[in-house]
Amino acid sequence: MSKRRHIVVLAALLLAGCAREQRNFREATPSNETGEGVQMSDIAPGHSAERKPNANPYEDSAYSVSQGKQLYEMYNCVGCHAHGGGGIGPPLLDAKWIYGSEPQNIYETIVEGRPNGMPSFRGKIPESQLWEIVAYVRAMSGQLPKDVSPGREDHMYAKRPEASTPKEHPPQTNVPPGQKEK
Amino acid sequence: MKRRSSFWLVVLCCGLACLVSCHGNQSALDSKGLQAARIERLWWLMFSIVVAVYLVVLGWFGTAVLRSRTRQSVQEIPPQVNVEADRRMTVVVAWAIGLTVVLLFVMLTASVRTGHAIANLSSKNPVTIDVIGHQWWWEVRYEATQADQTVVTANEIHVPVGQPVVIKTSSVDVIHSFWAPNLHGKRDLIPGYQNAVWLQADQPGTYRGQCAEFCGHQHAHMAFFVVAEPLEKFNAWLAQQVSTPAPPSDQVSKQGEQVFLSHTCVMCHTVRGNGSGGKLGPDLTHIASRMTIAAGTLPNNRGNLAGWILDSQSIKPGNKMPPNPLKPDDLNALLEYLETLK
Amino acid sequence: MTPTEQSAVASAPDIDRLANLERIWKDPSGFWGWFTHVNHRSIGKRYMVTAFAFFLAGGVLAALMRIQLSRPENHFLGPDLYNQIFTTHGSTMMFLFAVPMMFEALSVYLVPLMVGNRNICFPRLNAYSYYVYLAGGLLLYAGLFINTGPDAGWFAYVPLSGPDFTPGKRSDIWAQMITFTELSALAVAVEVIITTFKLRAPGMSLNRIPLFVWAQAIVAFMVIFAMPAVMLSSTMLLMDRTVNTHFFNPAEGGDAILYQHLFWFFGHPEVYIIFIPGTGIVSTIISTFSRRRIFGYTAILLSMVGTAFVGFGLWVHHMFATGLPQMGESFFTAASLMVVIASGTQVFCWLVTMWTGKVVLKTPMLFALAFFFVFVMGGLTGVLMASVPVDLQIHDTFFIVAHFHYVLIGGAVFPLFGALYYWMPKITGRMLSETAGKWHFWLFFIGFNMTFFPMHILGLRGMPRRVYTYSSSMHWASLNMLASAGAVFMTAAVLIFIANFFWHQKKGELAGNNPWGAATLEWATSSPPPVYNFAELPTVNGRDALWDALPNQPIVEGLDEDCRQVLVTRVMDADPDHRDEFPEATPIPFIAAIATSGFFISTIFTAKAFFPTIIVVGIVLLIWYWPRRQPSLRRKEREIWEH
Amino acid sequence: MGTLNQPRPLLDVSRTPTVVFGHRSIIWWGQSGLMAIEGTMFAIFIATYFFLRTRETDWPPGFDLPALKWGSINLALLVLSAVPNQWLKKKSEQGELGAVRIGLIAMSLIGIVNCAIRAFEFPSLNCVWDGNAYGSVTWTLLGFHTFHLVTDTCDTLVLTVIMFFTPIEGRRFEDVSVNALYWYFIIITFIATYLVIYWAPRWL
Repeated sequence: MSKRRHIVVLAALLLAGCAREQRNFREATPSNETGEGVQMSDIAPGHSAERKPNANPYEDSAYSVSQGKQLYEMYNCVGCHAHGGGGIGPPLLDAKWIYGSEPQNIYETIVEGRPNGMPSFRGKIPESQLWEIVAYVRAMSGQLPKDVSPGREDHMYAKRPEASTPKEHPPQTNVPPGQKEK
Repeated sequence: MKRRSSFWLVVLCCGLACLVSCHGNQSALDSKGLQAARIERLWWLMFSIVVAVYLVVLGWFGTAVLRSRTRQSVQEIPPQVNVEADRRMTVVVAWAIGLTVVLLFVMLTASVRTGHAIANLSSKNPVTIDVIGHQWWWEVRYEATQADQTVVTANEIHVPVGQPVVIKTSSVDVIHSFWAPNLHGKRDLIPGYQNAVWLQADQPGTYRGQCAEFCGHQHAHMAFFVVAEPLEKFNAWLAQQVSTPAPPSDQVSKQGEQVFLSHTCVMCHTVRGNGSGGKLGPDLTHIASRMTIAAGTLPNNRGNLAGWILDSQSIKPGNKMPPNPLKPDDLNALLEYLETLK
Repeated sequence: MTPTEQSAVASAPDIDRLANLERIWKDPSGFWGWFTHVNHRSIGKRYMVTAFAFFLAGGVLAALMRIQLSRPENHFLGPDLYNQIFTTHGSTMMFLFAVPMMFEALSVYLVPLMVGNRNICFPRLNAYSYYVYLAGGLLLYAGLFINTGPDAGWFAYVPLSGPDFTPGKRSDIWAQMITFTELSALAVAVEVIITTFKLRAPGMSLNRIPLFVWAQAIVAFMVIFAMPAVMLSSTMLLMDRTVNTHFFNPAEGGDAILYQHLFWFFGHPEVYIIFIPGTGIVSTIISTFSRRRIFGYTAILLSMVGTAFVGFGLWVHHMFATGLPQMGESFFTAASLMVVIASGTQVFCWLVTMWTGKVVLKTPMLFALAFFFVFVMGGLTGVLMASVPVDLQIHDTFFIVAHFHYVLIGGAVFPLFGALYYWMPKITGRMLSETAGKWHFWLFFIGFNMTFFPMHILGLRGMPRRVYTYSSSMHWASLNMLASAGAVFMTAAVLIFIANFFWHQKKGELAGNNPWGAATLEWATSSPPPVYNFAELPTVNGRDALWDALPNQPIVEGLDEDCRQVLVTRVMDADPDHRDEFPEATPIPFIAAIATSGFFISTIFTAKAFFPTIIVVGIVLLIWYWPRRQPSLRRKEREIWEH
Repeated sequence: MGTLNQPRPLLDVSRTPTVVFGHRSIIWWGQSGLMAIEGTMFAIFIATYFFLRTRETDWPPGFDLPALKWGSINLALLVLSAVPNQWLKKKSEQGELGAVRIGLIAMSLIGIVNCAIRAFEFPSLNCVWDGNAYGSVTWTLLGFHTFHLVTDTCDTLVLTVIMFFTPIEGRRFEDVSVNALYWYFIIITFIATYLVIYWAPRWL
């Protein structure tokens, strides 16, 4: 019996290896219009609008997370959030999340924008890159597994890379902003 | 004897090969520049020595095998020693080694002299071009005394004919290698280093070059063009590149500019004059004046531009430009606008 | 030769003494027994089979590359998969086939036989080195099959292979594979040097050592001084990728050129490590099939030593395009040209050996002759790229691909096939078929030239290296198609060789002791040799051991017969010095190899695994070293201290 | 090999020794092979240190100079330990079991003390390995030497235990003599490492 369990564990490990190394270049973009409207409540006319998948497919692929890191710098998120330490924008390294730490919440924050200066990037950043940036933002607080998170980068050594940052534990808040947590 | 005929066959195709490889774009033996010509002359000198040595060695080898070949099997022939023949042969070998050393010295001196000749090309105020390597395209900047006079373009370098030009190479990500075989040898673009390459094109024309150091997924599609043109044409081109294109006049181009500013293009690209400032992608201020797009991969026409905008990943899988699904009329307006950016 | 004294006359070796020798020297058989073997011939055969299997795997990858490049804008392989395939092809051929086969396999099997002893020195370390090498190869191919094959080229320049531009574990697996293979090469290097200088048959003074053994000993010295450089560069790359050191980070004081210096300081000696055994093989084969002792033994030997020394002084010719100072580059041009003198001398000496001998064109000789044709062309194109200006035009183009295939396949694979045809009768006891051999030779020779000669022209036309595709406007298509067609011939040739190998095991003609009438000591014993190699340890009376042997050549007598005792001789004239005892079969090397693999592979994923796994390795090595009670007591009462 | 049936003269080696020391014994050659390999690693790594020095304007860049205290104590102790080491080597080659046992205990203690000092030495380097290239090179060079120091201390401890608790034979004395040689290698490489880590930043 133990031999079969070893094989299963090995297979799982190999599969994890495959996913981590996946280089997905061509994303079939779901719709012409990038990004959906704001989801205020579950009641909706006609069929129930299926919500965005909570799991981000890019969180297993080290390549996508490193692309997200390059986009984070190139799209000037560094301007406000610095390398995660925060500045004009709130820090992204810590466990405090105003609008929720699930991929879906971060995706909506980027697409819709937030008061006090967070611009809306709907239509400005294609879908695949949005999800790559979301994956990287979660990696900054150590949410992703260590072998997927990016290692040291070839720039000044601003902070320990995501692969070495300890995992933060944000409180589970799916409560929309403004309401008090239960 | 079988060996003989195949030997002559190789020599024949060796000669044929040289002819075939002589002319043709991006060929090292079709020199159009001062340095490439010197290197080509050195190449033919060393090549002729090498072929001569090869023929001598093969000749000696062929006769040796033919002369001492026997049909007998290995057991029947006892190992024999001929001390007298060995002594004579020692002299022959000594001469052969001596000749080898002499030939090597000839090649060494020729090589070092050519090396110095191509290295000390210089002039007082040459046209200075910064070539900065990105993952899978070339950023080209013409320095100028005033800041607003610097020209930023991509994948296409215009040089005046007959004048030395210095190219300062550096890289923002991995190691690339700047190589236009018709003009000069290659020089690596290494992050953390600033190399300088002196070029001089002697004949006007368009010379294709390609990245020669493996740099990732799209190393194969990272080409550039050096356009050598007379001085006045070069100055006209430079002036045109410095100028900011006039804002679009007709209705469709205006809508195209709006599409450019409201969609994903503005995040990565810059068009001087319409307020965009993205740094991730090449500068598109004078995109319409360039011969190719996507680092020499596609000729620059409306059809290729549309295909490249909509789904660049099918042409250069792995490059930084994402697929951009645009509504047909937006796409059409954008293409109109881009074609005004002469 | 001053033997202690020549006393009693040797009685014919009686049967039960041989049976006793067989019992003492035999390693256990069966499945579990396989892991306990310490006999140098069984480890040597495993090296050969594994290295040849990796050669076939590398060949399959090469075939995939040739299919992709046969037509412009081909979509057979995407860029990501093509990059993994060409990198794994390069790494397999260099680290898993060339060095292990040309150096480790041939020296582990043949050197003890050719110096006339019963086993290689440090037999358990020898077994350990094989398992570590096997683990390294499996790691690389496991990586390739789970889409984690290295994709930054076989020398993985930084920063492309660095943490920033190769996310995931691809470069880590490549770097750790290097640590595995270099560890096994270093272990075998130490063994070969000690076996060559301390375990020779009495009478085999330094100037009577066969050229093949000299070649392997010189290569062993090169391995000892070259491999540390690549182990350092791959370890530094691994540390950059896992524990955030900044060796190669340009922004924090690191340097990308440092990696190139470290790698090529090893890189160029590596290609000589692959080529010099080739010269040893060619010297042996040409001497045997020209039916005369080699001409210019000292000249060839000094050339090998010269190649070895100069080989360490010319690594910068791989970096001419990086913009190093002009003066430095000319120095390296001169050094690169100097190495041609040594190779030239060897070629001239072989030509004279054939000129004044009786040439018998058997298959091994055919492959040795192809060496002249192919290697000399490769060497001469090498002379072309030694000059800086010319190299600036042809560096990193297909001209270089053509050059190193001519030099490596000409300098190593052709002599290797010759060696396999030459020594297979000694290994398996049966002859390989001559007709199949000739078909194999001509198909391989023609296919090789068809594949790689056009690449010279492609390089001159500006086709850079490692491009997964090219546009049809570049008129490279016809030559690439020709090259791909040539690859088909080479594949057919290798298949014929495999068929010949399996056919000859059953139906090959029985070989007997010395089918080629050769001169070196391995032909003095039966084919395949018994477990103890030589019934009576031979002594040597001249440079060609069998040709110069006296009718009543003395034999060594007086070694204990109830344990694996071995005669150790002095360095200069191989006079008997003292007797040493080699260990019995034991599974410890296999267990130690597993522990070492666990240590290497776990440190890829997390640096925290360093201490626990290194302690496990320490414990296993402690068990390896711990003296066994019985043998210690037996040796205690019989030992003689040096007087 | 001459005709088999004709009786052939014998070369009798039965009275040659089985226990030899110095360059005659195989284990000495194996140890020399290891020292050659590790010596090359040290040499190349020190060359890397100076190569990286050429890439910086000031050295150490952004860090204080490494404190001399613990390093110098370590060096002094190592150099002094050459005396008992030589004594142990001579005694082992004479085969005096009692003296060898005492020597081994002494060398084990010296090794342990040195490892303890080394634990203090790392913080006194005044830099972190992931700070910049200087920090990486300094830490790795000292770590590399520490790896050898700890390995040889363990070797000496194992030899001490073997000398006390398992049957003693000539080979064990050979091993002790060769292990003393390895200790010399540790001393010499630490002199080089010490000069590079502590004095190169001060002089260059």
